[in-house]
Amino acid sequence: MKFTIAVFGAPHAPGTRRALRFAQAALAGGHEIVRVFLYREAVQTASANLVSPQDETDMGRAWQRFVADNQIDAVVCIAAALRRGVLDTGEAQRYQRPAANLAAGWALSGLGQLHEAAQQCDRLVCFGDQ
Amino acid sequence: MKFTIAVFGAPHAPGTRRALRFAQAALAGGHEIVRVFLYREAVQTASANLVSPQDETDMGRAWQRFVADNQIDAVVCIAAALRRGVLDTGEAQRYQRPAANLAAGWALSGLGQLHEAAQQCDRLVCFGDQ
Amino acid sequence: MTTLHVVSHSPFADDRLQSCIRLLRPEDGLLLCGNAVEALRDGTKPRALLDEAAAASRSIYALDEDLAARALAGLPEWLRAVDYAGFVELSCQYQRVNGWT
Amino acid sequence: MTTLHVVSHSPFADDRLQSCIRLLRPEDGLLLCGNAVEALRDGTKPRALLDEAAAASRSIYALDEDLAARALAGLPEWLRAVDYAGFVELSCQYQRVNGWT
Amino acid sequence: MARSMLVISRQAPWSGLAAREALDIALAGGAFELPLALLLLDDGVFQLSAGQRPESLEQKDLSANLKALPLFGIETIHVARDSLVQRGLDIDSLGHPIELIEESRLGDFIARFDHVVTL
Amino acid sequence: MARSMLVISRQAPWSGLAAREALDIALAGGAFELPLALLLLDDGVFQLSAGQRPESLEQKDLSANLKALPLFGIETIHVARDSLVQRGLDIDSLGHPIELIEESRLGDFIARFDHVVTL
Repeated sequence: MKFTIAVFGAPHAPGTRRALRFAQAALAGGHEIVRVFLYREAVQTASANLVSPQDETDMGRAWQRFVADNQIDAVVCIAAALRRGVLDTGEAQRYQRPAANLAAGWALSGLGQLHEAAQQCDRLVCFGDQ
Repeated sequence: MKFTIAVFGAPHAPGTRRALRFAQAALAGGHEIVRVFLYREAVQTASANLVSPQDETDMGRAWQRFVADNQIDAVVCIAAALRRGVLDTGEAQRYQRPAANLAAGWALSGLGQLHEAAQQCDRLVCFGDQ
Repeated sequence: MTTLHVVSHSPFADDRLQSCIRLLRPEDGLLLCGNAVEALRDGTKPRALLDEAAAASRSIYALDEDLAARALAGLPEWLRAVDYAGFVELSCQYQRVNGWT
Repeated sequence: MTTLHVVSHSPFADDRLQSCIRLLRPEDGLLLCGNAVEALRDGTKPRALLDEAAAASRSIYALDEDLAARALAGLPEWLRAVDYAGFVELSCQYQRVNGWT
Repeated sequence: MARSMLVISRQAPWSGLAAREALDIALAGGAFELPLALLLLDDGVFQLSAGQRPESLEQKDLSANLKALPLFGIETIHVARDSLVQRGLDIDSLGHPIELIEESRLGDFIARFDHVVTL
Repeated sequence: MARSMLVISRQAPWSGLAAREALDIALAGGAFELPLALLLLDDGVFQLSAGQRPESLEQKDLSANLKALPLFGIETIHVARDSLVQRGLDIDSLGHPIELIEESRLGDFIARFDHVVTL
């Protein structure tokens, strides 16, 4: 089956970890992931500035590794990201902000990317803050 | 009276705007603000990377202006900020992150600053996400 | 020794208002703001809880901007609306403020 | 046409579980994860709601890691625990997934 | 054939960005002329309340976005009747034309769509 | 004389950072030897549940932090009895020594402190 995974909760929210474990299990089960889409507070998961205490799981890094290792199409909603201060080089320049902080592997794009993925997948599965 | 204002909710949360209006009203009423302390999701309010749509109130900027205009002691919890990717120059260097994004006027410091302010004030007023 | 409790979550979605009302004493105050003012809607369960608390001499306030934004009608006589200056005054008048964040 | 509903908020603090149960049909599924598994605690109101739903032929699942983390005992016979592979299978088996985010 | 999506909006209009960001999903889909519907459930029904004055909270008028839905091909707003009743909202004086859904039909309604997004 | 603070923790231990960040306030105050107390209310009482296995969720053991409280001068954990009962937790098999507070005494208890922080 083809899955789209949408994540809405903050990086340290239980739902964000659950979304990652679900995505890993989907691949392990022989399924395909069309796209991962970060929206609402989840855009922070794509921030390269997150610093986790050494004895805690670094959810930003874990997602980044998953996306890289499996060549996942990984999109961050641009409108949600701007409001929450997650900027790529282009947006940082456009709005004259101190520095880009979007982690490698993620791309800023519009909500249309969520709909496009929904058109291509069999199941859209959304994960929230809890 | 001497107030300490603690803010816990995200920049766009109603509680964050209410905290600002309360702080302004406290000063207008002749009271003193010992310190503003950002904790939990509120640390994002001190991010210099927030970009609000032009027709919306920019809460980060509004707080920053309030802090500057009234020379408010404005502290952001460092542990909460690291986890959520809000870094000053020192922390960005220490953890080798792309760039500092703490807005001018705010200082990263420990939770001890909340307790120190609580010792000096008559009322500690906390504002959350809602 | 009096406490001003500030509640701002929707009483339909969240347990804060109910939890707060149960520990409110006659000498305490309850300030409704944000979505908590929806508890004032006529004919609802949260409103019945508030009516009961008011009848038992609890002091209940609401932030006027939140009432205005929602165009709340049929407000009870026992309710005292306050602006931010009033919110600050209440914070002084009561001896501590407990924000149900 | 069947739906898998996924609820993860605490039933004591939040209205999602109750709202979900009211629209669950016999052919739908309910997966409890996160704090929603606390609804399984014996002798509580949310547990009574779930018992009632199960008696009315609703299929109820729970994510095993959340049960384990909370050391939940006295689990009902009608409950089916699943791991992530099982969660993925359920997502395929039901025709859509509604995450109560 | 295009896959359909139901957006379920469960949050009050003044809870931060939740209601707005739910509506943005619907509007974005409408812009692509996708088959899409909006269901207001639980606190989401407060979005319909008449006479709202968002300017008292320095907020934009979400109501205008709701009114824009037909321009994006979303002709009706679906609303759970029991959510309205429980919250003391008068069905006859709402600010928008709506289609009420009875509690007993909510499950069937959701099952009409290929995808569901609840916010 | 130092001003006292009551930290009220209302969130379950697995809800993200809320319970941990509430406890951090208490521990930070304890480190300064300030008069401080912790009250578990509503879902906060789940922090006391015995036999928790945080490793199944790749989480740190919050329970260890609770056990550390006496080292920071916070001798007792105060707990609302009705919150425990409502959630089906057995008072006799909790993982920590606690002091129960009856519902009718909660308001008076809170009023003993100069400041209150609820998380």
